[in-house]
Amino acid sequence: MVKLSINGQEVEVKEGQTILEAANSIGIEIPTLCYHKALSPYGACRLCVVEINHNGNIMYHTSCQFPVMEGIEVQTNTERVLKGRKIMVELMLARCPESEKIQELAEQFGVKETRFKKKDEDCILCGLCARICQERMGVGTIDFINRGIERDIKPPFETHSEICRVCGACASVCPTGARTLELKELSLREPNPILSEFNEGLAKRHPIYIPFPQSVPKIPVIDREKCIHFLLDECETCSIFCEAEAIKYDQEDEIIELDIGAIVVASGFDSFDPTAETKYGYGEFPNVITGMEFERLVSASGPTEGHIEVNGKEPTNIVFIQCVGSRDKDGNEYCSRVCCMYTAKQAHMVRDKFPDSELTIYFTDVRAFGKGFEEFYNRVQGENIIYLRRELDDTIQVVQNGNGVVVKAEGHPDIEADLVVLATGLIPREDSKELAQTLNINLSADGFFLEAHPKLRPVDTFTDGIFLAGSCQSPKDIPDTVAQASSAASRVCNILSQKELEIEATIAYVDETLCRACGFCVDACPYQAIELVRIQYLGHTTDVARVNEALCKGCGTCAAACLNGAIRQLGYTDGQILTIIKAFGEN
Amino acid sequence: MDEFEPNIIGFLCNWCSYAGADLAGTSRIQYPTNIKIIRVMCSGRIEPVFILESLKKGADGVLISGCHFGECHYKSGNYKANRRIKLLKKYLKEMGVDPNRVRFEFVSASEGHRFADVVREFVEELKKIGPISLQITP
Amino acid sequence: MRIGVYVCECGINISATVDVEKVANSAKSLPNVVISRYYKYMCSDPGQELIKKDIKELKLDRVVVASCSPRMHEPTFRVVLEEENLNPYCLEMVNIREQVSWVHKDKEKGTAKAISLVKGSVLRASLMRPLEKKKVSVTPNALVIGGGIAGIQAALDIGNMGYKTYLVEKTPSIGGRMAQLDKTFPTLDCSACILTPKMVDVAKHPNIELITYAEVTNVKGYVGNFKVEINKKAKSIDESLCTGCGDCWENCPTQYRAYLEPLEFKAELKNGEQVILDEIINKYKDERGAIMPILEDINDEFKYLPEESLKYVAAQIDYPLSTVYRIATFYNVFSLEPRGEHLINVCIGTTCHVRGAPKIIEAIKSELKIDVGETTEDMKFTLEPVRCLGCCSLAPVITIDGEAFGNLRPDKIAKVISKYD
Amino acid sequence: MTEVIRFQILEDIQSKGQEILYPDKPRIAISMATCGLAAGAGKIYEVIKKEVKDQNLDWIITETGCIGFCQIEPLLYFHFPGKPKLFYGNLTEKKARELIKALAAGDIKQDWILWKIEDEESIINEEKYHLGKNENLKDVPLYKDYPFFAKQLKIALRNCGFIDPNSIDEYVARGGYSSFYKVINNLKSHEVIEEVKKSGLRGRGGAGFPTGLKWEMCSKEDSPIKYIICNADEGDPGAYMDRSILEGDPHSILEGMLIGAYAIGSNEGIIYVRAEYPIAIEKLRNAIKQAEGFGLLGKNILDTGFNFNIKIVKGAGAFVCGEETALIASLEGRPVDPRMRPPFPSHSGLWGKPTNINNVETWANIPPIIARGSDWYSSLGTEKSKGTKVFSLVGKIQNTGLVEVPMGISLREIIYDIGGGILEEKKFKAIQTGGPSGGCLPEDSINLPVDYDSLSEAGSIMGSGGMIVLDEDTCIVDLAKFFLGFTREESCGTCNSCREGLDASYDILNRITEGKAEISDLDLLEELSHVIIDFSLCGLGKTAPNPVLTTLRYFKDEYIAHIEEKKCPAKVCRALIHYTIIPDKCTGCGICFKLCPEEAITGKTKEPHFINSEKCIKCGICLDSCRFDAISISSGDL
Repeated sequence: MVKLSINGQEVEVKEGQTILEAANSIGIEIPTLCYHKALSPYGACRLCVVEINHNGNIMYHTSCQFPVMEGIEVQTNTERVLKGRKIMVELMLARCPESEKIQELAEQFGVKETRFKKKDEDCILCGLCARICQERMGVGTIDFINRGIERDIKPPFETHSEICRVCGACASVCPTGARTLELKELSLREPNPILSEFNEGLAKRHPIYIPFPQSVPKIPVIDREKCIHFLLDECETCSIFCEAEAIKYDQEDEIIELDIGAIVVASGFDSFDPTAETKYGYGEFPNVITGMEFERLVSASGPTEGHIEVNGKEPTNIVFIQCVGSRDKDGNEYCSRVCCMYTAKQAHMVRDKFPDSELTIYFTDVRAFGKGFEEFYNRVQGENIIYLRRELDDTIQVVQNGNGVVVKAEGHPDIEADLVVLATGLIPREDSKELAQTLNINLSADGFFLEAHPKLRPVDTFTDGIFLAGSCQSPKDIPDTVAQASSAASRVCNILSQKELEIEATIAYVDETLCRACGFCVDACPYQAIELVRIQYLGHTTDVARVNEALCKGCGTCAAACLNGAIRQLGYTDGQILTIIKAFGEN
Repeated sequence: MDEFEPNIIGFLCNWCSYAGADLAGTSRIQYPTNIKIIRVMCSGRIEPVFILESLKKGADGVLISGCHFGECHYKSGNYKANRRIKLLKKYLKEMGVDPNRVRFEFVSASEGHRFADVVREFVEELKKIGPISLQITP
Repeated sequence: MRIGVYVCECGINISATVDVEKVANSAKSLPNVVISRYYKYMCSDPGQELIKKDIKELKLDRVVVASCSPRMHEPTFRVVLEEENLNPYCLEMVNIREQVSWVHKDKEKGTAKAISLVKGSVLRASLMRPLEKKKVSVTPNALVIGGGIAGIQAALDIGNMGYKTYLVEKTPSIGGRMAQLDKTFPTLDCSACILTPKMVDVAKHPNIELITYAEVTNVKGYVGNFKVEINKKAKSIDESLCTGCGDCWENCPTQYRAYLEPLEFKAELKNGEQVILDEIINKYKDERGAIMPILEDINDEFKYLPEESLKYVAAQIDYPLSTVYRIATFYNVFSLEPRGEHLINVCIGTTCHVRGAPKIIEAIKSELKIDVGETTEDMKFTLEPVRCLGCCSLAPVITIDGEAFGNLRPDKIAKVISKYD
Repeated sequence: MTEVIRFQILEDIQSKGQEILYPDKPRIAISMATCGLAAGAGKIYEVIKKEVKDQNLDWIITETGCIGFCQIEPLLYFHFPGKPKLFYGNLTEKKARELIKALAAGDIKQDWILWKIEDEESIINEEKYHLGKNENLKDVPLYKDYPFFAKQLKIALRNCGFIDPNSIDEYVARGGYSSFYKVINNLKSHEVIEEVKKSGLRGRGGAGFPTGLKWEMCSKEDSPIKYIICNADEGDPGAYMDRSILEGDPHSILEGMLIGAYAIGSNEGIIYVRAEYPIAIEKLRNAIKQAEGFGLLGKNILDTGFNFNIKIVKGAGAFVCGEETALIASLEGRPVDPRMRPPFPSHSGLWGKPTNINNVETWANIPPIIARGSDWYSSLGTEKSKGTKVFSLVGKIQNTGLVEVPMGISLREIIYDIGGGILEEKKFKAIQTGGPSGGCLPEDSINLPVDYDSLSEAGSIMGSGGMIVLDEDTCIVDLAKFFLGFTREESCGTCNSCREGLDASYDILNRITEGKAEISDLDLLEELSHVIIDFSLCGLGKTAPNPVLTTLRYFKDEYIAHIEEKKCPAKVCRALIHYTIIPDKCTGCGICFKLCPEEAITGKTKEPHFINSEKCIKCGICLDSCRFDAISISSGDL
């Protein structure tokens, strides 16, 4: 360990650490720009220069590089150091006068404007991009070129690089944002951003992420299909930054076995993807978005912090189209129940934001059936929002019109719009079929989970102990979802509150005298409820099949497989069925 | 002699086809009365003996109906039934019985319409095949 | 064996298309049948009382009820038997509503079918044995699949009832679709404001164990005794250590999907060049820091560093091309542009500067019509400055192809250059 | 090739060497260093060779290094056995042919002789070798009395101009490798280091760090591999003493490095030579081959089990590579970024191993120190700056050349006694020492003793020894701008303070030279310069502002003239001067008209011409080429 004093405070740190690390460890801030915790220090910006008194002789060195030495006295903000830092920032401002980030930095250091000759560079030559590309990404696409005033950072031969992986690391560390615009210059390959699922693809996210700021638990995950460490065994920046050393790349999937009494399925829904319906032009024109995308756009925590813009301009006339992907005879025939009301809400939100915009809603039948819905619908109609009725099978077409679009609805005049919001319906989740098989529950025709009985057992399934809640059973709004959730909960507690449960009596039964342990039934049983056991019978040992009554579900397959009727399904014995056959045979 | 009315015995699995038949009922979908339904817990419970016995006892046709593959309440009962009935049909041919008299269908709990159509079709087909006349040597 | 047969009219649902009386009478003649009645609503209380009375008085040990689907009222009539402590499995139901009356208009055929169905059931009833319902223990734990508002609400309710609840969520965080919403209709509450408190409740609830980024992969067993297998995908984060401070996702450098296929640059060398380059490279192959001598030899050989040769060298000595290019552009001696036949070096050291080098440069520039660092159109001359050639006594000095010309004056330039034209 | 020198037979090699040095036949030696060749020594050599062959004279013709007095090159000496050596300078092909003819005929062309040597001594072993006397050459000055050489004491340049650099025998003849013998024979490595420490020798590269201390630090590191490096990058423009030693006496470097390697415990040496010195590289390669041939380099040197070999690495034209860590980066094939110190190279240098880097002149001083002992060496120079320093006296000086003088000598003696005063009797203005890291000292500091400490007190630095004399025609602001222009292009570009700071300083100076600056710019310049010094990492950045600071300190009035009066006293800054033709002096010869690159001059032949001041870019070509002084420059009075 090495002992030194910083600004008069004693501090002891491990050897090999730098003064900056030592200072940070006791809460002393030293300004930096080209320093990055996961990269080797480079000492380009000189902001972190401090005064070092090494037994008598005063030196000025970059604290990000200078190793701690026994007994040195460091001063991080003497008058001479502060004056120097201001000049450093003034020089940077002269080099990149237009860069916002550098202007902010200047304000921070009290530099109003620069007395030196202004250049029009946008790169401050801190080298972060070159270093992260080499040290963390293991590629080395770009590096410094030339020297002195000609110094710059470019790919070799200042043309597109053939080895750039377009991972955007350089853009992420660039303090002046210069590198962000140049991704296209670095490589001819199209950059394809990692789209945040939470923000419906309207914003980018990192491979290590939490879906949204208020996530619970607030613990990130690493998306191993996109993380450079897992793909190329490089980077590891996150583990370097993690003070708590919580990042464990070698963590493996964990199989958890749970003993469960009852299950509630609340797996929710997906929103309809209108791309296939080419008439709406979704995916073709940027002005056409889905309801969920609109929700993210207008949300304060959304990618645009609630600011709605299309092609860089605030929309003035917006058209909403109801029943997209719902009530469609040759598609999803059901009504998604929520679109009418959320469209009304969204229209009301737009009226708030843009009081004088033109809002039109193409509807078929507004279903404002819930409590307070009708009142809200009337209120919305009163806010100069035009409701135009169209039949479901009337044609509707969205065509290009400059950088806006025109909505051509049969029986209505064309409406020019710069934003079209499709009230996309709710559809069963992609993985619902797989979950149904795992849980052994049935799907209804529309693909949602099938309830035991629509009226009398709406939250039960045909499998005892498994209950449904929310839109996974069928589209519904939040009040109904919560109601269903509570009812499913009570159905669960209904089971859990009992000490014991009765199970069907019609299970399999083995007549051990007849059984010759051929094992046909053992293979036939889908629940591995039958096994061959050795028993003592009349003085000699023999093998017979034995049924584990707890596991047997009473399907009777074993009875059908048994050649000599040694194993029978109680309640559905061969004899009983044959008697019915005889009765039904005579006409 | 009025037209030949085939007598059909139907074995329906409780979770899917029987529920499908019930749905046909609640939806008031009409279909011929020739079929008499025996409820079993799973199509896997049906032994070839039951089918042969039905034909012996005077059924002109036997309908077995279970869940669609992958939807069986007991996972794989319908696969077992499918294999047994395919083998049986081959055997029936040897015995001089028209294999079309035995029919294996998949009807799920929500396919009321389909159940009715299956029955109607089967009746028509059996009318064409004609009544079964098994000379049982004593 | 004493069997009771009961035929239900179900209001008119059955009796409209089935002659219940005829069916009831037909049953009378069946073996072991001691009583056979029909009634308007068998499932109603009076209907059930009817059966109870008969069981008690006639000591029935089997009951056959011809009414609606067993999926509907089998449990109801089983209770009736139980109340008369007759084993519930001695009940046999005949479905003459959904599978007869509602689907066959022809009353005569419908009745015949009903009779045959009842006959089958009665014959079967005699072979039925009383069965005991098995008792099974109940694990007092609940599993909720899906962490949206539905899952949250269900988990909270169950948790509040004191039962251990596992909430399994596929994405890294609970909140589901509702978290994506901005405002909710019709009250325009801010969605996050009403949802987040509930999410926090779930996280803090003593009875609820939250398992996120996980999927249910296998469910065995049956009600009360499910064996559930959950695949908790590796988050690559130790949840017990993570404080959620955000340093990792704020500093993660990538937001794009990197291209993964192996990418390299190819050098297209003109014929003959490769031989020369190989020879140079092999001279310094095993020396450390070989890049400098290699570049110097190439620069001497070709008079400049051709782009493709740099690529070739970088590949051969396994140096990043960007580093090779950085070194190549750092030093004055190396030029990336082809140089003219004759290299004119003008010394711009201090001595030459104070003794007139700028004027000499001016004169050469106007003579050859090129600027410093450029090459003449006809590739004859390249003009490059150089730092102090070390013959200051003859300042200002220039060298052409290494040969020095000292004590120059602007007017002598034309003559000197003409020697090389 | 003579056979391998065995350990014990040094003496007879020495005497054999002297036979070659002082043969019994006439011998001519032409100084063929870069400066000589540039002046035409190559052609002179061919002419003489042909002449001697034609007259089939049995003379020996060899080449030699530069004796230091570049002004009078091409130079040669003629030595007739038993007679003094005679030195003839400023030769042309015609004069050379005539001289040979005369010498062949016995006429020694007395009036052409510059100086003579009667007794030749070697600094190494103090013996004198009597060449011979010639009575009727009384008024020809002796070498040691000749003004240029009188005050000099040649230690590093001891053999330059006296031996043939291609011959190891001549080097041995003048006491070469005897110090190495002494070391390897009876001195322990720490004793050698003690000697160097006691001698007070300080680094001649510019920083002046005590060499003994540096060796000691490196020797204390216990690592099986250590490196010895000779820094021959000599980036300072106007300094070329290292070139002269490498070309004139390469073996002195090899011997110095051998001694250093033995003392520090290294067996790998590297000489990093500047790309612009091809002849030096050729001479060094040849010397190494010869030394290996003699068993003085390579494996098991002189059967003592000590192995040491030296490799030559060519620089590629980057001033910053003179800085130690940058040099190491260049050697390791890494991109050149100077590195933070500590760790110092002596602890972890090339390939992370302990490395000792010294300048060429430092290595050249080692053999004499060992031979004559540290007491002798510490008796020379001043209290803190021991021994001698080689200066390259250039610029507006009468006698341009290399001057090796004991530390402590005054600037005045160097400029006027040795240098012969200012060129063309112009008025002395300033002297610039230490190259781009140094400073300009005005007239009134001319009596300053020349040593490390007094120069740095005056604001300049010793540097590698470049000493550029400036007369009234040099504009101090333009010179500062030149130096900033140099360092801003030579900076490696990493540090924001150096790259941007020097560029900003250059811009301010440029604005001053264009008369577009304000007084406040001077304070800004000073403030910026101090920050650059504090905030830069390596030597380049930390010393680059010195030219600005010293010129501001001593020549503030010249700055003010540029700013307030928009006047360039030295009439150099183009924006502030304008050219006019004096009608009555102009003969209309038209030479300026022909040469003007911008066709700014008009006029019919034989009639006075006129300069159009809009078009004139003030390149000054007309002024230089006008033989009738008809063109005048004026500044500030427009």
